[in-house]
Amino acid sequence: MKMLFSNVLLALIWSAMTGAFTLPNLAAGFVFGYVALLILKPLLGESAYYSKFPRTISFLAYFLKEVVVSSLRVAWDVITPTHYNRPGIVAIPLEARTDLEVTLVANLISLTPGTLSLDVAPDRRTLYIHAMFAENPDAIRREIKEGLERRLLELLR
Amino acid sequence: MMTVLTMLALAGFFAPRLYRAWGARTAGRLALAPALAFAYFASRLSAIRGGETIRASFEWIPVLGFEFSLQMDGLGLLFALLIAGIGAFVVWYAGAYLKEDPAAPRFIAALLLFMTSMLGVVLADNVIALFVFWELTSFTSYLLIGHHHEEEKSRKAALQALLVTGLGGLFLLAGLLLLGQAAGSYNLSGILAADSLSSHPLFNPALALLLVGAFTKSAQFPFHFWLPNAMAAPTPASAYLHSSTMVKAGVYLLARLHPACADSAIWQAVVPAIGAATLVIGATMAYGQTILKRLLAYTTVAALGGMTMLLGLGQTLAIKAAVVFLLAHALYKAALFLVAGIIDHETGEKDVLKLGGLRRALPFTALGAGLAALSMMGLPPFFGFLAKETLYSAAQQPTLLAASVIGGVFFLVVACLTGLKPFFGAERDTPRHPHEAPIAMWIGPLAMGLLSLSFGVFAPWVGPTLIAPAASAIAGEPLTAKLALWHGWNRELQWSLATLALGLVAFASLRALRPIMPAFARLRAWGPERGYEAALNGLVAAAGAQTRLLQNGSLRYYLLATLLFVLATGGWFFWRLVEWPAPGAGTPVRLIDAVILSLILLSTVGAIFSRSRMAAFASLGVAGYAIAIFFVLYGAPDLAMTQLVIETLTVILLVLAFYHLPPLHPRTPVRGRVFDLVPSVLVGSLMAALTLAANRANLAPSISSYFSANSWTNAYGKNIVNVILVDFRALDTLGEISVLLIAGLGAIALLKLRAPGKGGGGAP
Amino acid sequence: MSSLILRTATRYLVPLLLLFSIYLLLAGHNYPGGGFVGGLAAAAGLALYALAFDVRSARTMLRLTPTGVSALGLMLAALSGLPGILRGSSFLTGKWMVAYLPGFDPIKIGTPVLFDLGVYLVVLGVTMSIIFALAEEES
Amino acid sequence: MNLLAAPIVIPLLLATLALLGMRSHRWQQALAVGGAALLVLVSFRLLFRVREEGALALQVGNWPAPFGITLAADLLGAIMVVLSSVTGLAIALYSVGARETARERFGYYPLVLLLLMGVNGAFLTGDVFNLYVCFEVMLMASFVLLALGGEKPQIEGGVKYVALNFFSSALFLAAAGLLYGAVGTLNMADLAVKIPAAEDGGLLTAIGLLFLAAFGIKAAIFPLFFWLPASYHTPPPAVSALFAGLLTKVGVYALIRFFTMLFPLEASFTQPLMMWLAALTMITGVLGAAAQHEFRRVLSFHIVSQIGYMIMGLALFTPLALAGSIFYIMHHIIVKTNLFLVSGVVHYLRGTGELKELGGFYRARPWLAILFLVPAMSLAGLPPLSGFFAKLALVVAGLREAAWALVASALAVSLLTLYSMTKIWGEVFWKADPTPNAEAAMEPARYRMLVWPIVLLAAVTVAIGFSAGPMFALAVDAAGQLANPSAYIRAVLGTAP
Amino acid sequence: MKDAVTMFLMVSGSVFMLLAAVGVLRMPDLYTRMHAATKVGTIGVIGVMLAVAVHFAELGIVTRSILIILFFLITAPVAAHMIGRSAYFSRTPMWKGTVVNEWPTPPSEQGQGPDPDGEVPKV
Amino acid sequence: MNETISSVAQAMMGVLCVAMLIALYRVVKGPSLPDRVISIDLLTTLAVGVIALYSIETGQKIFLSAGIALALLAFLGTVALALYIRRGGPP
Amino acid sequence: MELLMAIVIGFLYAAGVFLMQRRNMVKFLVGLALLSHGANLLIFTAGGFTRGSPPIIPEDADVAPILHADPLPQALILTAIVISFAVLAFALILFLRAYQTTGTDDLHDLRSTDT
Ligand code: NA
Ligand code: NA
Repeated sequence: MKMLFSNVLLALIWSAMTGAFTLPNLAAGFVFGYVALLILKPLLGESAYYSKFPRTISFLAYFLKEVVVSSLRVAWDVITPTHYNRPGIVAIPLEARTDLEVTLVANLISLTPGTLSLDVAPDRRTLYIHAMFAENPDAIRREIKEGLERRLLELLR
Repeated sequence: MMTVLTMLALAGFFAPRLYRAWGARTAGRLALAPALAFAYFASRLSAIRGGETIRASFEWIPVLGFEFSLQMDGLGLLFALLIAGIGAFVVWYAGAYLKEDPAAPRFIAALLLFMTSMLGVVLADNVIALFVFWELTSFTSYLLIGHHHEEEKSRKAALQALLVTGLGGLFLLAGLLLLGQAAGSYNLSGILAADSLSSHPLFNPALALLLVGAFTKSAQFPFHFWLPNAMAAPTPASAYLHSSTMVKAGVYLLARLHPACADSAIWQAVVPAIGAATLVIGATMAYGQTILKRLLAYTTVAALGGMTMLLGLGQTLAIKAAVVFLLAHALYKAALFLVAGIIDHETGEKDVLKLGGLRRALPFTALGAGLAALSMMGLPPFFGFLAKETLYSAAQQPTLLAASVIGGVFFLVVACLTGLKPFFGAERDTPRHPHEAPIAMWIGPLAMGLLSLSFGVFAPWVGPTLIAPAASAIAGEPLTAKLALWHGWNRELQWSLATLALGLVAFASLRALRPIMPAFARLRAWGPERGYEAALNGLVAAAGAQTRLLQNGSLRYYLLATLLFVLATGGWFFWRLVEWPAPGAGTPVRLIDAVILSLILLSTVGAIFSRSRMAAFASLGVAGYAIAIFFVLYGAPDLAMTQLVIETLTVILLVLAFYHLPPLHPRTPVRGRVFDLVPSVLVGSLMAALTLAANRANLAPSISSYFSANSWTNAYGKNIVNVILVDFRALDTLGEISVLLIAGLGAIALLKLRAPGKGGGGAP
Repeated sequence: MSSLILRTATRYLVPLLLLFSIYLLLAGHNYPGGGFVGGLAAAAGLALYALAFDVRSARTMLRLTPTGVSALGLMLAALSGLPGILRGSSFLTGKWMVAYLPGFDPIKIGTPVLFDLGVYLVVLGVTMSIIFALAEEES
Repeated sequence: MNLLAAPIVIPLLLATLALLGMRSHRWQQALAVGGAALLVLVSFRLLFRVREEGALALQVGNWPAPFGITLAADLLGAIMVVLSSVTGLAIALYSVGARETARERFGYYPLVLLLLMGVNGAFLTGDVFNLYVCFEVMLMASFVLLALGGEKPQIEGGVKYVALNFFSSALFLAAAGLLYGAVGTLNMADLAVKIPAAEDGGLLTAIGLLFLAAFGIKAAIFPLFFWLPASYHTPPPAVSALFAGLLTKVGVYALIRFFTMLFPLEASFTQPLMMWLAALTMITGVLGAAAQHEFRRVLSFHIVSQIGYMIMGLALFTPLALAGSIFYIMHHIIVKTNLFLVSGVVHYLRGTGELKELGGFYRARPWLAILFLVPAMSLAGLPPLSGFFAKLALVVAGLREAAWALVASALAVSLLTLYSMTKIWGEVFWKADPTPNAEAAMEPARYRMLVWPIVLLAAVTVAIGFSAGPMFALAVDAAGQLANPSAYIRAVLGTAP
Repeated sequence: MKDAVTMFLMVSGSVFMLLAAVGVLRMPDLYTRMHAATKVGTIGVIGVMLAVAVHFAELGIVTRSILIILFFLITAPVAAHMIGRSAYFSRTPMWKGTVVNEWPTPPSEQGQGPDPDGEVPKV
Repeated sequence: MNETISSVAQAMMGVLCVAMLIALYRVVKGPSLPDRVISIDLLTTLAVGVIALYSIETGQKIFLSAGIALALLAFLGTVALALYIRRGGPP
Repeated sequence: MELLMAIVIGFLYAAGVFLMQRRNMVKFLVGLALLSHGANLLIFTAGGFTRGSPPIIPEDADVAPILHADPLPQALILTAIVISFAVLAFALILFLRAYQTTGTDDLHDLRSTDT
């Protein structure tokens, strides 16, 4: 957290130095600041921040791709006259434990293709999702556990 | 004069308090107040006799042209003397009569106040002042008649007297005001002096109204029924009301207006006829009565009829007769009533047929009663004789004479019955063993009996001193009045003898006629009293029906009435008079506008037709959101945001509340709904049309440019709407947040404060 | 029984809503917004909190009683009209102070801003009192 | 001129103070009574100043007249504020005696103060939309006061009260909006200048008729009065009294203000319409009362009936008639409030207002009986009490205008009023008590606390009657200012019209 | 270039939103409709808001656009979850083509059957 | 070029309008309460889109505040309705 | 546009009034809300239309551009919206209490205080 704060501060200083608090300038300041922190790594010691930053970027990219793809698939199903979907409700065992983890997993599942979180079981161990293509529930489970949940938990823990 | 009135009023107001200090002797001491008043009035006799009038006045409602003015002339003085003089005896009498009654202080108070108002009536010059006192006599007599208020009969009688005289009072008010308007003065002296008053278009209506007022008060046919019922009052009150006051107010009014009105055709046609009718009806009604006070009451009706008749005739002789009759009647009637009270008080018996031989037990009472009765019988040398003689001489027409003679006969019978029969003959057993009443009680009858005698004897003095000034005032020109017991063997004397003979025969044959008495009683049941009852009951029934119809409890109907009102006024007017604006170009419609507006329309339709409340509600929410978008499109972001937030909060509120509400059921039948649709659509159309018209009217440049010019430069804000809210029109906002706060309090109170028995509420 | 996901999301959303409401209040004099919308937005935040958790915790968040908040607000709004009187002008006349902070535009603080804050508090308090009372209602 | 804001700001601030100290009864009572007393002082001061200096105006926020909101007081406004303050004081005192503890905990006193704020605001504002807001303050406070307690009749009455008055507000709002759309201003003085100058082909009259409906509902004229008899007898006596005295009169005030200054009555349509409304209001109201057998229900219907008299003065539309209306309002507010207070004492003693079940009060409590008689007979127009002069002025005005039917209705209705009052008198006071010993124990101190305000108002009634001359002169001046509002306009706009 | 991006984002965002609406119209049951509304609707908003950001290219606007996008990313799935579970518990019927249901029958905490009219019977 | 953008924005608003009408149809038709709720939710999303496009069309960025408000508040309404469905009666 | 708005306003009024005449409390409340909407739009329309130009003074100016929406009706409507909200909320709770105390949501049955 301290590192993130330093990075933001550096971005602000950059903007002040260049005299323009515009978005591109701030973004540039942030990147330059990260580079500066990276350079200072030996001085500041090891921190999860160094790895989290690129991981966050890659996760966001992955996620955005998933959202777009999912939207396109649903959209396709919407415009084509026949329903291709074979919907069903699938139970997913949860690795996520904290409130934030569970919530994020559930929400991201909702935003990704073909799946929609309906509820978390009271014991928090199972997530019930509605899937558009549920002929093979196990495949869905695997896909989520290997893909989204793993990536997210890596990022959070 | 003002002082006298004030003194009496104060005596009345403080009577209850004085009673607490003085106890039973209070009434006797308070009787000094009217006695003093009497003395004052008596001291003015010679001045008035000399043709003076005494005036007193002060400004009252100058903007309306009213002054509070009193004026005393011969007529007023005569009445004032009677009111104060008899009043003094009555107050004293009442103290003794009501010795056991814990409510006596109130009675005495009411009596004194009544006396004050009655004096006010006869002394007032200003018509409003007259009316004020007039109404006060009605009200105070209401209290007097209803003295035994725990008996329903008393309450009914009091109410009847109040309503009938109150009704008359309203006619009187209208009449007096119209008369004042016609004469250009609200003072009686001004009215009587006005030129060509009787040719004013308002004169006849005014006179008609005034006559109704006078007739109700003086118990003239067909309003006479309240008077006998007013017997429910304690005897002193009856004696007073019937002899010299209250009922005489109507007679006074006729006398007072006589100079201005007696020439009119209405007066000449109506007044004598009504008077004669009342005389006959009163007299016949008396026949068949055996209760002392009732007998006297009906003869009062008759006597009032006689006086009215005389005033209606308009000749000098009749006027004098009226005055003489008035004086005589006041004296003997007061005496006889008081005697009736003593008899009732001492024996517990009211029926004359069951009374007899009381002269030994009640010697002074018997003497007073006898004198008064002889005067009432019209025997010389009593004053009553003079009254009857002048009456006969005034009644030149055969019908009037017949009426007078019939009256005289019955007076004679009643006088025998009430003044003589109880005291003579064999002693009878009565509920109580009689003893002579205290002096406070018998002194009044005795004094008035003696006065009846001495006025007859001293008629030559009475004529110019009391009769002539009063008669002059009535006639509106100076009159002389020579009164003497002996006029020679003339027509009047012959009729008097005939009356005496007929009366004695009638009295003797009373027993024989008893079987037909019930028929008379049945006749009474068909009189105007029945009309009164029917009117009152009908009114209450009609009121109930009307109220059930109008105030029927249905909110739907109330709203419908409101809508119809809007349509019938604004709608009708708009339809009739407003030019329909030509469809102008206006702001062009874009697709987005059309879609948003149709969103509003469709969701409204959804709200109407949805059968589940959540659907209705969802539609409502959509309409709200669509309106918010509309606000965005037309440059009102603040409005849009507020609308959005409010809409959302409304959703939450409704959701929270709907946990507790049952599902929808259509209740109004389809026909009813279609029926409701018509006014709804009309109101909608009206509002639409008005909106268009107002939008296109632009009658004056709007004030809004001021806000954009000053918002930043003087109020330091760029969001003009917000600056209006917090600065230009901050007072609106202050009120508005007060409304909000109150609504919040209301919500808490409604939900947390429970009616007792349903679990108490906690603190908010 | 409320939802875990909703509760978690609420924890992050409510601060956002409150922040937004303060923005609306402060920016209201120059941009769309103002005490009404601001107060309503704050109320919406607390309402969300009450829905996701329970009324008791939402009440705790508010600290004062809703009635107290609204009374305070109304008083503030009314009092903001008094400086005008004290300075010999009319009731509710705006009185402004300008604060100069180096590096910033001059900041103007005036009684209308206090007035708007009063509005904010009234709206917040009232909306909360209604919603809380309804939510606590048992049938 | 900030004196003009005082009748609005004082109750507002005190209400907030009371709300912040909601837990202490004493604190709230002290604020309410003290505040009401302060209002009495302020309002009399206002009246005297208006009497001396003519119409006064305050430009709220110091923004010049048609742009900001102007508070303005001519004699009518000042008189109304005095009346509301006096009523408020009586109610505050009475409420202390009434000891409705549960209600006090839920903001009773602040609500009363806020109600007074709304009422005073309505009397003083010179702005149409601000009048709407003031009406809402008053109505909302009255909604809550009515329903406060949650008893079944209150809730049922409240539903109708709220529903119909809301509709009235919606009409008012629409009319105000239309007026702004057409004339471009909301300031009454500005409107009074611009409306006569506008050639609109009747649009403004149509808008005026919307105002008539809106205010007519609030004033409870025929056929818009239904909410009143359905609700006024349900709340606690003090609240009933406050409503009975003040609320409908605000509607009447608005009618008078609008239909003299903004939309002067026209002989072609609005004046005859108003006459019909006056007569029908009087008659239906009094007949309604004749059909009732409950103390407060009788009184409630009589409010409607007497509103008819006030409208009669407006409908006749002469200075004298307007003065009559104003005088009638002065008299009626005091008297009607007082009658409800008396009914409240009876209610507190016996727990019922059914005439059938009451009786014996004349014997048991003669002073209370006299305190009833004064306002009751004043209401019935018995001279020389205030009601007589009120009736008299209207009758004189009506006769001068040759409005025979209207005068006849007025007189007939006064007889029926007498009937109703004597009905109550006979049943409650004269009749023997049908259920002796049913009287609830009441400490003498509390009884006195309840009776003192009644004495105060009865004294005012008598005083109005005895000083009818100067009082009526005041009313005439007030009416004169309405008939010729140039002084008002000058005070508000700063220029001669 | 900037304008072209703006237009592209506007058009694609709007088309996505339209598709979301069509989805809500055409999909066979509530749960499948939710897929359309949640995902497609959100992507549509993101597109349009990015268009705004690009078009105005001011710090304040860009941050606000991002804020709105962020709100949608947080709220849309939560809302879907809330509706979905409520619908399931109130036994909103599923499409007959549903192939699998691994969620145990909803606990009968309310004891209510599905309610096609949307009106919940009073308890 | 700005005019082109304006007209494109306007055209896209037309598209969103069509979408709104479709969503409204679902609101009215139901059949289930949750169906209505998601349709309303979608309507608000569309409304945010309309506001955004409108601010592009007119160049008035200040409308965006209304968009933020809508985005935040629509969620609240949806949650309330969902809880209502869930509880279905007195809690 | 004005004509179209007039139709919408008339429609809202008609619907509001029609629903207020229903016997069901909920319908009544919906009618109340529609009536408020109608009144607000009426004020807006009476004040005239200006598209896309809110009454906000641009950052670099001291006065608003010549053509801008009339701010006064907006302020009035804002006040009216908030007041109607307060009334609606109160009415809702009142009706709720009425239902709880009388056991009916039929406005037609709440007539015990009239006659
Ligand atoms: Na405002
Ligand atoms: Na100001």
